[in-house]
Amino acid sequence: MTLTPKDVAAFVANAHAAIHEEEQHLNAADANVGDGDTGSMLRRVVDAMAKIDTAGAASLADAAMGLAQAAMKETGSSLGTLVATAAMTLAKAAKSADGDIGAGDMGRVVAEMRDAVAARGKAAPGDKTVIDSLDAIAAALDEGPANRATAARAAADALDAFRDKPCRIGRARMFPERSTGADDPGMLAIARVLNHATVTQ
Amino acid sequence: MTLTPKDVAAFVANAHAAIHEEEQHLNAADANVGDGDTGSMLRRVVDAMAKIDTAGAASLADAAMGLAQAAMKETGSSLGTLVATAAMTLAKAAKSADGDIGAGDMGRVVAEMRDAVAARGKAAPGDKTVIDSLDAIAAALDEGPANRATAARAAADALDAFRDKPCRIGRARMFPERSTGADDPGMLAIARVLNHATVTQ
Amino acid sequence: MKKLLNDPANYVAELLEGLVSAHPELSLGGESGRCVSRTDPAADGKVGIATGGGSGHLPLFTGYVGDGLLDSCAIGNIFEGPSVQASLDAIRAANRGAGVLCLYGNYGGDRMNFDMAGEMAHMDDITTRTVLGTDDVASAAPEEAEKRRGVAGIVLLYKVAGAAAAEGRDLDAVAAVTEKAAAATRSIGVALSPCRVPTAQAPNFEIADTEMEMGMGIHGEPGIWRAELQSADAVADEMLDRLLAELDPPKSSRVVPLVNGLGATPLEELFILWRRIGARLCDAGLKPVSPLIGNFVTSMEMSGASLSLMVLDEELESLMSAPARCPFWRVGL
Amino acid sequence: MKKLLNDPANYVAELLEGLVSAHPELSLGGESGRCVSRTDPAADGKVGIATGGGSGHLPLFTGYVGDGLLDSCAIGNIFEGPSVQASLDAIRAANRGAGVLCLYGNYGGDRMNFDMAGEMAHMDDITTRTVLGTDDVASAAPEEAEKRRGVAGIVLLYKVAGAAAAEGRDLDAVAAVTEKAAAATRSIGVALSPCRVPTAQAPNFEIADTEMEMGMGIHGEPGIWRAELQSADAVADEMLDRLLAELDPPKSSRVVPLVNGLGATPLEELFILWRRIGARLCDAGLKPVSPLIGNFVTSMEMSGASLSLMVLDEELESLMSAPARCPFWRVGL
Ligand SMILES: Nc1ncnc2c1ncn2[C@@H]1O[C@H](COP(=O)(O)OP(=O)(O)O)[C@@H](O)[C@H]1O
Ligand SMILES: Nc1ncnc2c1ncn2[C@@H]1O[C@H](COP(=O)(O)OP(=O)(O)O)[C@@H](O)[C@H]1O
Ligand SMILES: [Mg+2]
Ligand SMILES: [Mg+2]
Ligand SMILES: [Mg+2]
Ligand SMILES: [Mg+2]
Repeated sequence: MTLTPKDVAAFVANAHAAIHEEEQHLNAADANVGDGDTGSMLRRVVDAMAKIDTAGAASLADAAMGLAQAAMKETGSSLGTLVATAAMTLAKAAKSADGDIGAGDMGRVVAEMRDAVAARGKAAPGDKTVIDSLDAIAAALDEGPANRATAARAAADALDAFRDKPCRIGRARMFPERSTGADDPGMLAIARVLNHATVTQ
Repeated sequence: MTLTPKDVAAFVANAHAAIHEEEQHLNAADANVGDGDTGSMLRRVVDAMAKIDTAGAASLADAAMGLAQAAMKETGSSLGTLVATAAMTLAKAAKSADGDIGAGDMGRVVAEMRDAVAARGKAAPGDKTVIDSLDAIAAALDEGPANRATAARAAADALDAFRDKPCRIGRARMFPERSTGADDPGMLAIARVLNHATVTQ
Repeated sequence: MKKLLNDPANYVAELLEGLVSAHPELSLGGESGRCVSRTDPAADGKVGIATGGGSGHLPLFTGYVGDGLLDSCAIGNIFEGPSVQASLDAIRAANRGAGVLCLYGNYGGDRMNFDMAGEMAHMDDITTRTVLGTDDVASAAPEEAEKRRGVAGIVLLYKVAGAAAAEGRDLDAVAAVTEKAAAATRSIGVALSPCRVPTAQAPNFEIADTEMEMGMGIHGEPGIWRAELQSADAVADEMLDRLLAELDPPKSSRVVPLVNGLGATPLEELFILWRRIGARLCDAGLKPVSPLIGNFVTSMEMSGASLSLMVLDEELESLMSAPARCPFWRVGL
Repeated sequence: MKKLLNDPANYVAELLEGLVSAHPELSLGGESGRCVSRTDPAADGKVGIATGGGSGHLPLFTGYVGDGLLDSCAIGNIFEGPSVQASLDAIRAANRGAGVLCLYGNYGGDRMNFDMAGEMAHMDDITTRTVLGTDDVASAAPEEAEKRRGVAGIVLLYKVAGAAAAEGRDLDAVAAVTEKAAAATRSIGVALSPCRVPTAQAPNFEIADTEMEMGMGIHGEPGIWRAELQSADAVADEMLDRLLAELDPPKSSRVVPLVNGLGATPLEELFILWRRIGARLCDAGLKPVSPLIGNFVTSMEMSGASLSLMVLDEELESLMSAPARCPFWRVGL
């Protein structure tokens, strides 16, 4: 089974529904040590992604690139740009595989996303950011079964595993006592979106 | 009995004591429709007047002129400048009478002060300002006996007579309903200073 | 309304020290120690332009001392007119032998003190003339226009007077064209929140968290109405409508707009106001010329804005565009 | 923290419309519609200087586009970095064939976006270099100086970079001297009260009525200590001491001081701060050159101030004093 533009569009539709439900919850998580905008920013980004015709894209690469561009136009926030970076990574992977990306490739693709996000954001695994979610998801998908439920479980596990660690990046690093014991808003967003996708699948 | 620089100095000393007692009371009266500074401004002006050597002045005119200058240097407020104007009127009267101003001249001198203050402030008798106090004092001194008690009584009577009239000058004219029934802070200041002078005489 | 200050009693003296230290082109002096004038005075024979007013309105008043603008400024305490001595110092400092125009806002204390200083200056053989800023349409009805207070429009009058004097006109001519400019200028302000005078414990007025007051003056003098905060466009419309109703400029007139911040209102919001005002002026067939958007006349940390308009004729336009330079404003230099 | 605005979602778009309407020397464009550049672009062959950042800091960032300063600016939402598209637009607009220096504050989102835009620009054969403003000593220890955020000191870097590019230096040389300027520049801020982002219901931080916070950033990022409000002189002393401890300028160095208001602090109080800072600099045997006192980098209606110092050498001094002109600042013109 090869990933199609329609699959990507379905994923975006799910994310759209999830983020609309979780917007305030994610804002509240960010307000703990950040500026309280993670939910609203992601909502704007996913709204913009949902507006373009992803299902009708000529190729998987075009579908993913369209999403990256929509994200990049909508926001200048860190996480928004990292979302765009991840989408662009998928586009690149699709291009070099000539569109032939299957479920079995997803572990590798998510690992590439993790590395691209780390390079863009100059953060590392262990810093308690979306990088750690991507890292856990990549490993779980490699082990299999390579499906959304596996990804969702890995994201949830990563959230639990990092909750009691301090954040080591950006503004939050200055308040280890406040980030320890609280969810990182970016990691939380990934977990909520994937959980929603699984539940409604 | 001719007015001497010492008499003027004694008057200033009395005013100084009176204003220090009444500062907040006068501020409160001004806060009703004005900017609430009558008491503090007069305190600063009278402090400045009390600092110079009025008793040691070479002549009555010099004594009065010194006070006028002290007031003019200290403040740019309306009432401060009117105090200076009144002092300057005394200086001019003393100069043209070659220093020979007696109690019997005071009605005329206060009437001149009233006219100078009205010319300077572009206000008229009846507007509910210090002009009305000076007007009442001038008339009472003319009737006699020409002493401080007479002046004090006239100032107190003027205050009573105008309390229930609206103020017709400056910012206060815009709120006739708020100035009616309340004392004009400038008129109140004159009444309190003269009353203090009488009591402690 | 917290303040960065030392002893409140020294607020004015200290800010003036800082001002002249940062701007060596300005000097502080006079017998009062409360007169700011040009460090390099204008040439002999130029008509002097002196102003004055209370502190707490920077860049007004003293920030407009400079080439092609003011020669001197008498400085009062916060929101209190300058003393007679300071006013006299300013007249003397401005005098280059051709007389001095005293150009300031129409407030009781200021007027008395400048009048008194003018009489004293006459004893020194200095001729003075007076033009008052009376641009605030909210402060009295049109029939009592001479009772109106002066607000931000005075900055435009400084420009006209300064340029006319720099051109070499005589005192009567400078006064006359400044009167003409005053007659062509109107302002109105809107206040959202108060300020606190350094020596006071409380704000200078009270206003609910959801309210605004249209027409309030720069010391918190009451305005025309107080109601729920409205949109920027609605505020812009009302300010503009009120000014145009009074000025009634001939179709296709050229006008100078000044959108002024009162202190705490972000520049961003002044541009949002201007966006609407500029569009509305064009819709009305008027031509905005060199719009001024910024904090020109403030009231400490008060939030709100004012709009001023000057309707130009050829003479006023040429004076408005003549080169000028002071610490807080430059034209064509 | 009441605001003069229409729909909060249109705040940035409307303020930009107003800005370019008031300042015809600035144009708004790019594929993002969020790029301000010079209406008359610089001559071919000049190194371009592009900047960018969130809105809510006017005159920063876009107000410094002009002759001898910036060529373009990418504009983000309030307190949010510019998008990649806007950053790319700014790089393209600044490019006159000699490469573009991307000069902006060290914030995560801004850096990622400019980096990504720079990679895209390379595909258009535009060479870019990056220099980051990292002047805020309160945001990280000296050992982690590269993590420090950029605040008001960036304005001084704009001046140096713009002058070096105007002189005709090449991209490497412009980047090198701007790096040198950045290494010679430090800032620290003090906050007295918060601001409110238009789309938010609440202020961006809370602080008691009697408190201040030393070292707070321009988005309300936490500082070094929070305590009872102190006197202006005590605040000035602490800010200056912290900067001098880091910069450790050689005796009799010449320094450019920038006393910056964060929005709602009256100019009067900036001059009161400067009075002390200027005196202290002289006591320390240093020579302040052309002090800048005013609102150069704001945080909407936040109250407070910042102090920046740049230690000059001959090269920096000549670049700082070269002529320059933009809507909100002029040097020697
Ligand atoms: N440099 C980075 N590297 C990896 N992830 C990051 C980085 N910066 C931010 N994030 C992620 O983004 C989330 C914050 O997103 P958001 O609130 O939108 O950003 P902003 O800080 O611009 O307001 C964090 O919880 C973290 O997971
Ligand atoms: N134009 C005027 N003519 C006569 N008296 C005046 C005039 N203006 C003010 N006063 C007097 O001064 C008093 C107000 O004084 P004060 O509060 O010091 O002045 P300001 O209005 O400058 O704050 C008034 O109560 C009134 O008696
Ligand atoms: Mg955030
Ligand atoms: Mg953010
Ligand atoms: Mg008063
Ligand atoms: Mg007063």
